[in-house]
Amino acid sequence: MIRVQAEDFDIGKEVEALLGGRTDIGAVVTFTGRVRDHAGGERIAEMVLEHYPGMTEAELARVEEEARARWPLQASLVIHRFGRLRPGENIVLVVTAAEHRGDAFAAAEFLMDYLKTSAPFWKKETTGEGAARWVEARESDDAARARWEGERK
Amino acid sequence: MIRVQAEDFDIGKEVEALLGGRTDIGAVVTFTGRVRDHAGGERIAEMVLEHYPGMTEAELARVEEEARARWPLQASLVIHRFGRLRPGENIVLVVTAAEHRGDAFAAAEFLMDYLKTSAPFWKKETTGEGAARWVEARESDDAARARWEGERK
Amino acid sequence: MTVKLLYFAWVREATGVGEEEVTLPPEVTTVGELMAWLKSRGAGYESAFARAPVIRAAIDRAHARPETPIAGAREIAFFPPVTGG
Amino acid sequence: MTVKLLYFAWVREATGVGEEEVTLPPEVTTVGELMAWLKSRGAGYESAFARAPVIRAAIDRAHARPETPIAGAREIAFFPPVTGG
Repeated sequence: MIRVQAEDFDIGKEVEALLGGRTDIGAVVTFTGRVRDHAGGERIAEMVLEHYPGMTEAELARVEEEARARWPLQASLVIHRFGRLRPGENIVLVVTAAEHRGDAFAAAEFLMDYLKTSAPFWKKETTGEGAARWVEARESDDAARARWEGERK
Repeated sequence: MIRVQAEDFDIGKEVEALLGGRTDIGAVVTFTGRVRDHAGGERIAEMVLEHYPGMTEAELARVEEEARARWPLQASLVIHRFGRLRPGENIVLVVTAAEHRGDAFAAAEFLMDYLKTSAPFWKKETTGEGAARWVEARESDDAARARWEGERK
Repeated sequence: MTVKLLYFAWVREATGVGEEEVTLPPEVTTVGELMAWLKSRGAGYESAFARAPVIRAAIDRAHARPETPIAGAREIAFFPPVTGG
Repeated sequence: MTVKLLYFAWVREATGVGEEEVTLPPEVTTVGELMAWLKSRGAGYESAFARAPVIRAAIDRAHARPETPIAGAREIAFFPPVTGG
């Protein structure tokens, strides 16, 4: 399941809504990305997340489908926020559920590595001094994604 | 932080209690282990988790300390339940928080692999037919632990 | 050929436009050719597409490459490398 | 030497005892020797420690091996391989 929203989310409530009442699940992994109060040694006052409505949902759904083709997931969820966010706020939530923990961990990491490099979101940070700047893409994110390419089934 | 308890836990509330108000954290990973309604093709009606009070807390604290020596964690939490549990109920919660997601994911997997093979808990399952049996240790858990031994810092 | 163009993040800020309809000359057949053509549309476009090698594109909401043909496209978007998550 | 012994899971069920104080003869100096000695204490102990190769031990709440010396131990526990998590 995929959601793109301005509102915050609660990890516990999302897991409960996704899995509540199910008795076949052995392992649940969640990943939450949060806004940090510093970047490259500078204080960050706030961040605006721009996205491409329509393509965002399509890309997230495609990434989720790819994860479910690779691992035997019993349930999955991706929520990504957009708009104005302050340090300490949630940005993204990924939930994966499987019978065994190895599958749930791998699928959650895969979902994060793929959405980081393919979902059309752009972060603009405002520093403590009031300067606004677009966040640059990180080579480490490309490297994180690349490690999954070789083992494609 | 370590807790051994009979009571259930709420993932969202635990994360909030651990990290609420902090603005320096970029990545939060949670792992939740749950009781499954089947094992080896048989239906499981319930499970009793026995443990070794005193040693359990000591082992979990030792495993957490080891994880914090290996990865730059900003916070961590392990909760393990004991007593009578039914399918769908939570067994264990691991939370790791770090600036970057790779560290949070690795530390959470490490904590699970280590506690699975060193924390003194024993599961006794009751099948749908009323037969009770002790769960056997899995070789796959020893293998999961072994992969961390080579890369010890 | 008439197509809707979208711009995001600093590409949008440089062109000064979020969305527009344009009629393309027939010699513009790929994403790369479209970027070169856009560059000639004014100072904002020129400054945005001066960085063409790092600009990414999507055709009808799917990632595309400079060599991807644009024939039949209804919506083409240009944006920096993504930084979500 | 007097020591507290603890048994868990199927080791406890087989011995029929969860916890006991015992006085050990001086020739019992390691975890492995202690398991061999316990085996001779009755049918329940014999059936439990017949599976000695898979039984794990802890001395004063830290994992121990068959060759670990028991001198100075206050609490020694025997149990199957752990299955938590």
